[in-house]
Amino acid sequence: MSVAALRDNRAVWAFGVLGVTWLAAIAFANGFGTVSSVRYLVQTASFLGIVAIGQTLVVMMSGIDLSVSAVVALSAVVCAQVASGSGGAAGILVALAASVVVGLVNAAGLVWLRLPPMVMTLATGTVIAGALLIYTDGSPRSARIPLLDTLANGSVAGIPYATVLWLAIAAAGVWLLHLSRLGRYAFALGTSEPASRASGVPVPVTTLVMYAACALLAGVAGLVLLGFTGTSSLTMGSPYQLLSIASVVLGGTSILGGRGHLLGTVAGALLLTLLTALLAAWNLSEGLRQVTLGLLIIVLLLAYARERRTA
Amino acid sequence: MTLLSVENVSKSFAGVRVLRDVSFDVRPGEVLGLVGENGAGKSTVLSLITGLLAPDAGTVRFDGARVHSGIRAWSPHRARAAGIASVHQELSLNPHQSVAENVFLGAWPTRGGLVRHRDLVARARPLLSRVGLDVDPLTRAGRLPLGAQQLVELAKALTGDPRLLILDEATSALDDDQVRAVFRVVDELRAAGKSVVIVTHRMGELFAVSDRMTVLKDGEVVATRERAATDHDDLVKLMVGRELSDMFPPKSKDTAAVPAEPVLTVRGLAVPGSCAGIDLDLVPGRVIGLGGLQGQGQREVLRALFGLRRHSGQIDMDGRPCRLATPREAIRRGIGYVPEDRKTEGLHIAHSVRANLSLPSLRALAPARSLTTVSRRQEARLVAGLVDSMRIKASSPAQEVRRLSGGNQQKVALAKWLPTKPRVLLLAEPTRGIDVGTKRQIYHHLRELADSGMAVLVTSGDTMELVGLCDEVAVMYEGSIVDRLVGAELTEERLVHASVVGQEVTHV
Amino acid sequence: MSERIRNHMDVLGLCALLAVVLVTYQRLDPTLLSPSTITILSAQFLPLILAAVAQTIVMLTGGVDLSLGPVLSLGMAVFVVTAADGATGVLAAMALALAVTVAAGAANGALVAYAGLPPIIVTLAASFLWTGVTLIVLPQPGGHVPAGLVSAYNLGWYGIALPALAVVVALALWKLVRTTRFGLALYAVGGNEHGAYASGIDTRRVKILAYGFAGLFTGLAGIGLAIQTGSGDPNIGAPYTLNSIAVAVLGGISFFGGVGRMRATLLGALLLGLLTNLLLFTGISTFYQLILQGVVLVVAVAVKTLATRERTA
Amino acid sequence: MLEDDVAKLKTEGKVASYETFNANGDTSQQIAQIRAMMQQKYDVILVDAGSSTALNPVLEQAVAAGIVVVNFDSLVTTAKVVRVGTDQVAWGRMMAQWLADKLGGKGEIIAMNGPAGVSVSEDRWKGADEVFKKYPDIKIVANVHSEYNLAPAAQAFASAYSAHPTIDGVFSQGGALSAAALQTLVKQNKTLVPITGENYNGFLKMWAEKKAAGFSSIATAQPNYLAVIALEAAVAKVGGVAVPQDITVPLPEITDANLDQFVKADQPDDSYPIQPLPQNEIDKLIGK
Repeated sequence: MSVAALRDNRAVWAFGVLGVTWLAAIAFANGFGTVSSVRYLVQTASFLGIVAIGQTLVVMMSGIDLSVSAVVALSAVVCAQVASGSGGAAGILVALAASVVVGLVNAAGLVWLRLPPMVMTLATGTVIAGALLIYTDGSPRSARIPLLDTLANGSVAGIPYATVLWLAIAAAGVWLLHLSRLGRYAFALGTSEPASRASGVPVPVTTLVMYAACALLAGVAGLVLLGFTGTSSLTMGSPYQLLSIASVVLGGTSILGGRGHLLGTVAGALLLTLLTALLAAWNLSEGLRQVTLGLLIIVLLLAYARERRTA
Repeated sequence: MTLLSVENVSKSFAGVRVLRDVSFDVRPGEVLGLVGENGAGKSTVLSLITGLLAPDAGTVRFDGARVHSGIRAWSPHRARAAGIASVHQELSLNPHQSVAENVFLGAWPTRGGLVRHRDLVARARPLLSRVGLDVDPLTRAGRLPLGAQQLVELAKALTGDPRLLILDEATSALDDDQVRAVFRVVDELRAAGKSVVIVTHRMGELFAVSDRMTVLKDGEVVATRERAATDHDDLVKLMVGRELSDMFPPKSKDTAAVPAEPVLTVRGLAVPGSCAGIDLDLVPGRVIGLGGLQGQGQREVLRALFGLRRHSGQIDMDGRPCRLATPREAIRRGIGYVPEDRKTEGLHIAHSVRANLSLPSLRALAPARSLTTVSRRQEARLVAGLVDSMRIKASSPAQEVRRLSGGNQQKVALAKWLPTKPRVLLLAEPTRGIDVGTKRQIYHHLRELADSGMAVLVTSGDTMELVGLCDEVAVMYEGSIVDRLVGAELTEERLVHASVVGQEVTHV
Repeated sequence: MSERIRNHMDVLGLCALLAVVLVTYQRLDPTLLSPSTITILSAQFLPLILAAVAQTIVMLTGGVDLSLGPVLSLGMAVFVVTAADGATGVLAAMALALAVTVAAGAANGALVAYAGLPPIIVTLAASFLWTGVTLIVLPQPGGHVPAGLVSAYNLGWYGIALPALAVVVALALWKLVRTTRFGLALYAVGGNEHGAYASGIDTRRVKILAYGFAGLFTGLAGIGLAIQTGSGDPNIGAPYTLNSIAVAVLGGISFFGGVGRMRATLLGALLLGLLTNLLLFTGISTFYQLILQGVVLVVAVAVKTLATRERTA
Repeated sequence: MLEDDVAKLKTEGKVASYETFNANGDTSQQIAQIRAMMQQKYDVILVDAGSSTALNPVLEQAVAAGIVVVNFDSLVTTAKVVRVGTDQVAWGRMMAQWLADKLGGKGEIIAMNGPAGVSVSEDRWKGADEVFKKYPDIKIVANVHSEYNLAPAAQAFASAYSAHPTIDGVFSQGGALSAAALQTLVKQNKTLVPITGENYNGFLKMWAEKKAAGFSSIATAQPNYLAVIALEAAVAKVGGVAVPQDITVPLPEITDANLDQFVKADQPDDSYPIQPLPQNEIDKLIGK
């Protein structure tokens, strides 16, 4: 890749900023150089990272999924509920199936009802939140599922399983989005829908697969979170709604679709987790912390995520 | 005495010089034609004048004053205030606002700080009739046909009573009648001592209206000629640097002989609100044209055949009935489509040449047995072959299509279908806004494709093009085919005559 | 003039729906049209209506404001922190709060206009920023709103429903803005930004102004909420971000900009608000409310899209 | 617990019907619901407030309309309603005092607070801050805010902890936060410093398990019988008893010594086990 191409590649930028921030954290803040701190950071980043990979898939085709927070909760709550009656394996399967169904419903709304993605996913998110209230009568259960427990808390050769899972998912995502035919279709759709239709891109299939994959990954994140904490709650997904979108954008993917690289999102999720950790380490008031985070995100976006003027 | 003078202007984009030392001037009461191939720098020069861009070096003077100096940058806003109005090929209308609102876009007349709709309508009417447009000023602009929208643009340009009017490919979407209306306005302006700069690819129009012509080539002015001192051939020679004798390729040899079996037969095709009762036989080896005035349903016929419009009627392929409900079905049956709107429908302009060329053929490049993984090697080979055979000028296959000139974009839009081995090729306005040299290349490509056994269907508003290129032209009027011209009958005169049949106005 | 009928179709549809809801409501709560109920309901709906007005303005430019909730909280916080007893005190606090929210909106607008960042991510990042600022201004629920104002607002003032009056005044203000050149330019920029620029409209100024106006209406919503609740709460604004989008979309405002009418937004807000209240009367578990909200949104938008879409294959 | 009590009171004929409304975290929604209740002429409204201030006007109107309004758990600031709750400032004071004593008035601690801008967390912190001010040698190295929810709390704590791995103790405002802190220390195999807690069963279980390893804690509770007291108070008030406006329920104290009475190994993590309050205590509190 030429130097100019590298300069133009915003995913590379994301990794660069991540590296610089990390070095700065090690140099100027306490404790960021230790192995355990790194391990913990990548582990906590995994939850966000998994959701964000799903989000990347839909953002790349110029969509957006505002139902991920609800799906995270849905998956954890359903798994805990089902597991208490029929065992962990059943819980996991039912939870993942439910997540995929949500993704398919989202896609169906986009393809056949022609709803804007924001409206459709916002609506399904709202409906899920309501359905969960009814399903759990307001008080979701906790569950200890050994498989999830190990997945969330265990590690192999010092690397947390959650991180391994995240990276494996990222690899699968890179294949799906950047190497496979479907990924090409997604990019094409993200750049221009009319041109894609007129070029024979299978719009329904692409949309269905990408949204289902996004919801599935949100569901996986919900399960890992369930394993991590042993409890489910109705609001456990809410932090991931906007942060997953922020990760995608900080990873250099254009929110307008059709431009970026999935690996950038991995850097984006790490960067956000690192920034949050850095701010937590500084003894600031919560207000100042939020202000700093907001300003930092804006500055980073200004640095490398600006859209080219079409004029 | 000059109204506008461009002096030694240079401009580069991303290190590429697009204008070098360009100088010309426009006098009051004069119509200046600005000609050159696509990519010669015409649009860039105009953008410097209208304030969309600033030059790297050189000066633009309007009415004696330097425009790109002083504290406030030159902008469309200031240009308009100074009396420069422009109409571009790309519309600047807001499709959701009314015609009246659009006519005064950005300069709405107010009373007491408020905009009254009654005022807008009352003041829009005379302007609309001046450009020969008879529409309700309260209609949403987006609902008008393309040509009418272009005229609304012209009406809009006239609102500020401009001293300099710039027409940049402003007639490319217009039919002859509408073009005449535009020229009437140009004549009025000239008579009133105002000036006009016109850019068009239609040579006839250029000679009909310009007083002088400035020729640009590769970002430099090669000549400025009085109209009387030049002719068509001279100009073309200046533009392309060589003579262009064989603009159109020879037609298929066996027009008189018994034609081969049609690959696609269309009987009674109808698109609600656009056309009805269309019969067509698309035969391998033949180029068939759909002629007529703008907006007589030609576009919809093509879109229906490609599965982009819901339609009724009998369509047979190889003698068997087939359904063309979606573009995917059409493509699977071997139909390719190059739409007139290449920037939104024909191409992914923000994507690379490579991605655009391989998109319709991904099924072959990423078969199910490789887990649908796209083979980069095969893709590169395919793209290299197409770039080579179509002579697409791109810095690399990774270059974004929007950075290519219009002609090369059109070549990409056409080339992407070739690997799918289409048996029928549908093209709408295949050379709109494209320079002479590339036009010629495209004509020759189309003929080669036909000779290799493809059936080609072309719509065009350019009568010369239809006559020169097609073996047969079906002329449409108000949604029906009113005449078919083959062989010796296929002349510009016959074609124009057939196009206006049923109209009160006779062609002059 | 089928053109004009078509333009008003969605407003008529919303009106019809609203009429149905109102009649049902009237049967369940016969006091619906009494001054006190109108006061109470309008106090309840005012923040959502004004937030939706603000969201509509941003959406008309082709943007979306994800920082609306935090800015609403910010306006509320500044108002309750500075409000003193007496008319001058209250008016000064209002002016200050509105100045702050207008500035916040204009800052969002400036980033959108000058930085080349899509509105959705500008306002996403800004939502963290304004949440933080709110927490600095008002670290925990509290603050002060003169008691007389609270009761006049919530119980009626000489029989006048102040919140309803405020909504009418706000909408009249919008109507006025809408008929200025800026108002038309707003629609023009939303409908075809490049075209508007090439026609000599200062699109950046229009955007900054639009976001500033959105800030104004968001601030008014925050002040209304402060007076309704008699205090400030730094977290109370959050639900308004997505709710305002839902209402605007229900009213037929397009995400692509340039399309939609404020009166439709108003109808959307009333419809959604009344429907939720209606559920409280019917005795259906409030858990179903969220489901209803989601379904109404999908159905309303789907009907509109399917009815107006070009007949493609 | 509340449902049981409702059932009991129904059989006694003191309650005719009972409805639950859930505002799902939307305060404006809660206001609308209370309005609807007023319109439907309920006799008693029990409310767990979504905001400490925002509900004041509507609740005052409900009282003015003759409805008995009892607020429990998360309290509002208006004095016009009967409020049944615990003293949150005292909570913070109690926890902080125990930690200060435990550390001998000296050491570095991390403070884990609930979400910013919410009265409960601000009040608890106020109490704690009062105490810590008295011990200049206790240094709060990080002051973290998070939801009362395990996952975000664990992330927040881990971030702060990786920056300050040498801490001597943790002041925590809530059970999930304490559990998150303890979990992190256990997972990373670190010294189990004292952590203040709450009667969140997940935390109690872990505490019981690690007690042998030298972990020490204190916990209190926002007892779930607050709702029962609120109901009884309301019924009593309707029945003409002079119920006090402010019913402050004493904070229970769970220590290393009496932990076994509280922890419920067979119950899920997210239960809040508590010893029920005897009826005579309740009667005393509500002024019978």
